[in-house]
Amino acid sequence: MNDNPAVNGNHAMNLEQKSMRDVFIDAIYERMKGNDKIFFVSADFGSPKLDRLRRDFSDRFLNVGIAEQNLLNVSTGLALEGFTVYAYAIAPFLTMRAYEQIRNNLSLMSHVRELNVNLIGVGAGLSYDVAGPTHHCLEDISILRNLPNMVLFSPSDWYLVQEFADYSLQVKAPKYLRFDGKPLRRIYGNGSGINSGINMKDGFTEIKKGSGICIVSTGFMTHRALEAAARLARQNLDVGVIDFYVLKPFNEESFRKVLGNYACVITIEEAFINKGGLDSIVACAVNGMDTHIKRKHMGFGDSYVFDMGSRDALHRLYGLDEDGIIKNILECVKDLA
Amino acid sequence: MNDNPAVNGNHAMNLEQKSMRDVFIDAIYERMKGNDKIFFVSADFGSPKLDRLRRDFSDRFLNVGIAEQNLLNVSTGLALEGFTVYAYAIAPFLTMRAYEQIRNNLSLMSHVRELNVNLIGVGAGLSYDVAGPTHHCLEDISILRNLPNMVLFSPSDWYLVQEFADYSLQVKAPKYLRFDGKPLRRIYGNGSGINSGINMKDGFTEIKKGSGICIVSTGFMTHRALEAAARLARQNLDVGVIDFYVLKPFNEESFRKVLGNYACVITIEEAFINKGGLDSIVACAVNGMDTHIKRKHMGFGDSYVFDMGSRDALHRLYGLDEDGIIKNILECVKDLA
Amino acid sequence: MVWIKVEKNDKRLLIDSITKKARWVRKETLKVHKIAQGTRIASSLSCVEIFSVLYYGKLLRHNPKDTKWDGRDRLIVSKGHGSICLYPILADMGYFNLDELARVCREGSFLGAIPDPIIPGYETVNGSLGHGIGVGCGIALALKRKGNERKVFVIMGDGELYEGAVWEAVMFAGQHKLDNLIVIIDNNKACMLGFCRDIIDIEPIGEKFAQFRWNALRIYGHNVETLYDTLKGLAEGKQDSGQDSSQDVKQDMGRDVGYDVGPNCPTVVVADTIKGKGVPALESDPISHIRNLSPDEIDKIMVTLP
Amino acid sequence: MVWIKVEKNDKRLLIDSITKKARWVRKETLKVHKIAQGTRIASSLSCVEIFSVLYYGKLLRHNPKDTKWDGRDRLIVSKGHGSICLYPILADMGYFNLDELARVCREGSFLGAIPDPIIPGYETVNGSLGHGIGVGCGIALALKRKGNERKVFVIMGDGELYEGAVWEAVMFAGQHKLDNLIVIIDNNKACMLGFCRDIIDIEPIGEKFAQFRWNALRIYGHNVETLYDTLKGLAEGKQDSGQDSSQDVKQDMGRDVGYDVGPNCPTVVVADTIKGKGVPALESDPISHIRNLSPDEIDKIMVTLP
Ligand SMILES: Cc1ncc(C[n+]2csc(CCOP(=O)(O)OP(=O)(O)O)c2C)c(N)n1
Ligand SMILES: Cc1ncc(C[n+]2csc(CCOP(=O)(O)OP(=O)(O)O)c2C)c(N)n1
Ligand SMILES: [Mg+2]
Ligand SMILES: [Mg+2]
Repeated sequence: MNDNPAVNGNHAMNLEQKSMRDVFIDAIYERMKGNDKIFFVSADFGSPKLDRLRRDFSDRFLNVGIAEQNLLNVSTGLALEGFTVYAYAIAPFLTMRAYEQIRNNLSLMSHVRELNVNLIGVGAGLSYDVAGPTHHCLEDISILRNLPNMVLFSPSDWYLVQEFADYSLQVKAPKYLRFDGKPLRRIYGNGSGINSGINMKDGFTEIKKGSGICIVSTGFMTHRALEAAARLARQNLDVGVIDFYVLKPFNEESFRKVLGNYACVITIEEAFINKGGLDSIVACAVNGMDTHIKRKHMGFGDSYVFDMGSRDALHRLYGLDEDGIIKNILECVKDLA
Repeated sequence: MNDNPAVNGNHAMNLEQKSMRDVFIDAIYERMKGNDKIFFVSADFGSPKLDRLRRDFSDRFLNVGIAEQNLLNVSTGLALEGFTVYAYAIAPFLTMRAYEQIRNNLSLMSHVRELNVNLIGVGAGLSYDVAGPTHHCLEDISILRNLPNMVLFSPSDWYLVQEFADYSLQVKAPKYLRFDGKPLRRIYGNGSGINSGINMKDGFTEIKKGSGICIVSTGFMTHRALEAAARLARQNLDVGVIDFYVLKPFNEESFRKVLGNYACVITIEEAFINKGGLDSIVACAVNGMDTHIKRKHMGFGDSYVFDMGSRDALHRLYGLDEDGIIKNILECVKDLA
Repeated sequence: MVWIKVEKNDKRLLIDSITKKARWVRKETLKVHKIAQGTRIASSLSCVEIFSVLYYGKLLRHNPKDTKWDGRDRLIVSKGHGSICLYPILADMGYFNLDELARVCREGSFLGAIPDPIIPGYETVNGSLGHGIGVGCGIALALKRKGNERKVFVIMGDGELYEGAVWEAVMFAGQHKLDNLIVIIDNNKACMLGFCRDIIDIEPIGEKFAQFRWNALRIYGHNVETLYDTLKGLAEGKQDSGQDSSQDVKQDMGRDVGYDVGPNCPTVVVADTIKGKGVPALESDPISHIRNLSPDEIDKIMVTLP
Repeated sequence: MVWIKVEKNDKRLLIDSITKKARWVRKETLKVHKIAQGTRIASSLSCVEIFSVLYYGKLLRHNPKDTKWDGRDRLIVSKGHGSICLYPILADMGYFNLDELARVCREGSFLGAIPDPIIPGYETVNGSLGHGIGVGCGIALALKRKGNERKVFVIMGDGELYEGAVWEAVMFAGQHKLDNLIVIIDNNKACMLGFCRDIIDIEPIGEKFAQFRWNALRIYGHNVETLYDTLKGLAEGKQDSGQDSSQDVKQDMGRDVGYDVGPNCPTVVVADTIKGKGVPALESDPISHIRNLSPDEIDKIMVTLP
């Protein structure tokens, strides 16, 4: 795993920011050329990158209108007839307005039918910072984890997203793709194009080895975790960073093996904490392990965010910026001592 | 707390079975007589007990039809104008078909507006056993826990339900009332009418004290827990039983105090485990406690239940009957030894 | 492959045989309810003729030996709870053994109070109302894109029309000219808590669909011949055929007779039916939906049935 | 209490003053977008006249000093994203300081890219489409039960009509004769990804509401006088007044003019508007919704505006 960017410290090479949805739409566009069994369905949601797809595959692109329930139902019907479907909408509306449709027509139905529907939700966490709490999405990890038979993909960079394109075609299950709304830097597959750190079956990568304490994070927060770890490294504190990208299903045994190297684990997610999100994955994995591992969970408390400001400003306000992470780590250091 | 039925062993007095919804509808009927600011709204869901209410308060009863989203929206509007609203439907459709409505119009809006909407969901867990997985409800605890400002009431008997009627009027917050679909025996307020064991602020009651091991359960499963504990008592194994009925908000400090008396805790719920339900409440409470407490979580794994049979039969099949509980407890005994 | 071509002169014979079969289906449905009281009997009696005509009239192409056969018509039973009458039909067709009817809701059976798609012959999940028509839209569009000429039939309840998701699909189907989509509404005038007109009166139903660019037909849903003529026409792709001009409608509160908004439109058939049809105590009860018939009652009813 | 009675002979003066105010509102809205690029400018320009007439025409009873005043009309801004033009109006009315307009989307402000109900003057949560009309139904019914004669106004987008939840409410309001409910549709013919007619053509909109027992009016939504006459009539409880017979409609694709389905009905006003009104580059762009105007562009536009 030492071909990892964070390990190599090749940060300078990874500055190119791209938006996950644009990378993914391009990747699907390429695959639609050679595969006429792909449908792309949107609930009146777009991106400049989508225009080309709409134009060139007009018979396999659909805009169902502002109708998330029907987005799900139509996608289900298309998938029942053998199409691979990409269903595209704003994350909170996709996952919550159509929750019972996802539950019955995808999660429940795929117990008996093969359904390859890929729900692309754009706007994870506080991506849509200034749009306020109706557009924030702090519930999706938990409520989607509840649904059997679903794959839950929560990438931290666009390189992972690109890698997921083939996976999404091959793994014929309903999936939720939790995309950040903002362009982000690349973490994986740096310079040399090496990407052996990515393991969709494990579901996570230990992108930085550490000793004593590790951070487990997902999505955007992995960038913060890496930054915090880099700052601490300068103080000679070696904190591990585990990036979780397939939250379901994942290899719990592998995960426990990695966790076993640490005495304290801090989870960070743009989600409500203690409500069934990433922290619950860790709480569950740690339970029943022989070694006792301390847990600390960072995320949003039991309240919506009505404050105005950029994502950075809001994170600062809620102690989820790098300072907040470092503070928690230093507390752990004290606890362990 | 020794006026508790289980402690007193007055089980024989508590055999009268009643359905939660009937008890609650009667209690609300009584209150509607003297309080003209109460509305009862149904999404085409009834019960013989409701007929009287429909007839006698026809101007404050509404059937919005099979339209769960509108049930939520209309209830919100009524509550904004100062009415206390009871919104009544089948649990999975109420909580999941209208999830985004609950989220935005109740949970989020009550950050700034006082909204006393009481969502009465009938059919917790596998109450509707033979109706199959669309009617089973294994997600509600977790997905409702995710929503800030909500009260989550998950009673184990109709006496608690009765006690909740006044509470529902006094606490002016949106609430989810998770009612069992089957008539159940009474646990609280036995013979003498004593009910001091009930504490809505704590959110739970240690209905049976034990040593070493305790069960934490909610709803229907508390009946199973009591039975299992009673059977073990005959084998001189003293297992505690904590019944959790207000899953949100509850007094975590009190809960930790009680948990502190035990070395191992087993959670039992008719819900998916490790997904943010009751087990998550316990995992969170235990985290950061000084004493190390072993956890074991019982519930449904990551799959819907397509098997046919009575609730008893299904519980047996999934190891959630008393034998299954006892097996888990005996394993804990071994672990502790 | 069960579907075969029916000659015109065979028609009387066929109608008679469907009628007989429908009587059998009604009785078998009551028998199922006798042992499985969790089933919705009134809801399942109003669509006996609809399902009987589709299957015994050989209008629906299907293959019990190959439930995934690509040449089948797709039948979506959106009012799953009220389709228990389909159990005897599916058994009779060979989807599963007739003995299974004696085990409905019993441990180990696959036949529940509400059908799941684990039952051979059911296409989709259907215990939750308002999903079928949207999923049907997706299937209908997929069939078109695949060049598959089969039809999509969706059976819905009238109360089910209260679900907003239904109207999202109604709008979609009209826009996308899904002329291979045929929705049949079991218009039994009641939902769970009473008559629909007292809850929300959505009559005339056909006019509303026509507004969203659907063809709309209205027929009496217990007349086997009317059903046959109408559905045969639709199965063969004629959107205006089989209109029931005789109006043998008993409880019909609607005013609409038939809209032809143009070619390439989806079609809705509003079938006026009677909830609990065949059981007088149910027929007159506004909350027949939640009424169970005791085994005794059922025995008494059985002898009165033709 | 801001509401005052307007005499007939004051009308010309009033119309002029509303028109002037509307011009100011349009400019202020552009200024907000200049500093807060996250705001939806095209969506907020099509309803400038609608909001201006409601507030400056003194048709809406309200009280900036007491946002909970029981004598207020309830205004629900269901198309929250496209109501940034309400910020200057609310500030002008005294709900908050005009300086706040310079802080939209800035740290510490309460004015976001999408308004929350923490903003004084906003009744409900409205960033998610399709909620307003149903909540409005509940409020309208509650007002009736309380004997409160105030009205409920709901401002919606035309694309918002695709949401099924909207139709659940449409059915409900018709059934319950909510004649204190007035829905205004900002019919700017486009949603996010293009023109509505290309996505799902739901014209004629009024006819569809009429089917569900609503009165339906259709007017040109940028003509202050037409808007005033129509909304004044409705505010005073006359459901058929103010119909825009002159049909000063530019992009009007609808065929419906006015339905009067009887007394005691809710009313929908289909206001034909132009998305991005006032900014030529936006007016002609099918995806004006997601277009931001750069500060430079805005400076250039400002000088062209009346
Ligand atoms: C989404 C949803 N909400 C509520 C129910 C509960 N329910 C089952 S049947 C029924 C009434 C159905 O009425 P209708 O659609 O007219 O069908 P019928 O039984 O009359 O044929 C209701 C409310 C459900 N199954 N699904
Ligand atoms: C439930 C929901 N789905 C999707 C969106 C994203 N969205 C915001 S505005 C918009 C288009 C709205 O079109 P329309 O209703 O016509 O309003 P306009 O901006 O044209 O006035 C969409 C799809 C949303 N806010 N809420
Ligand atoms: Mg019906
Ligand atoms: Mg629009």
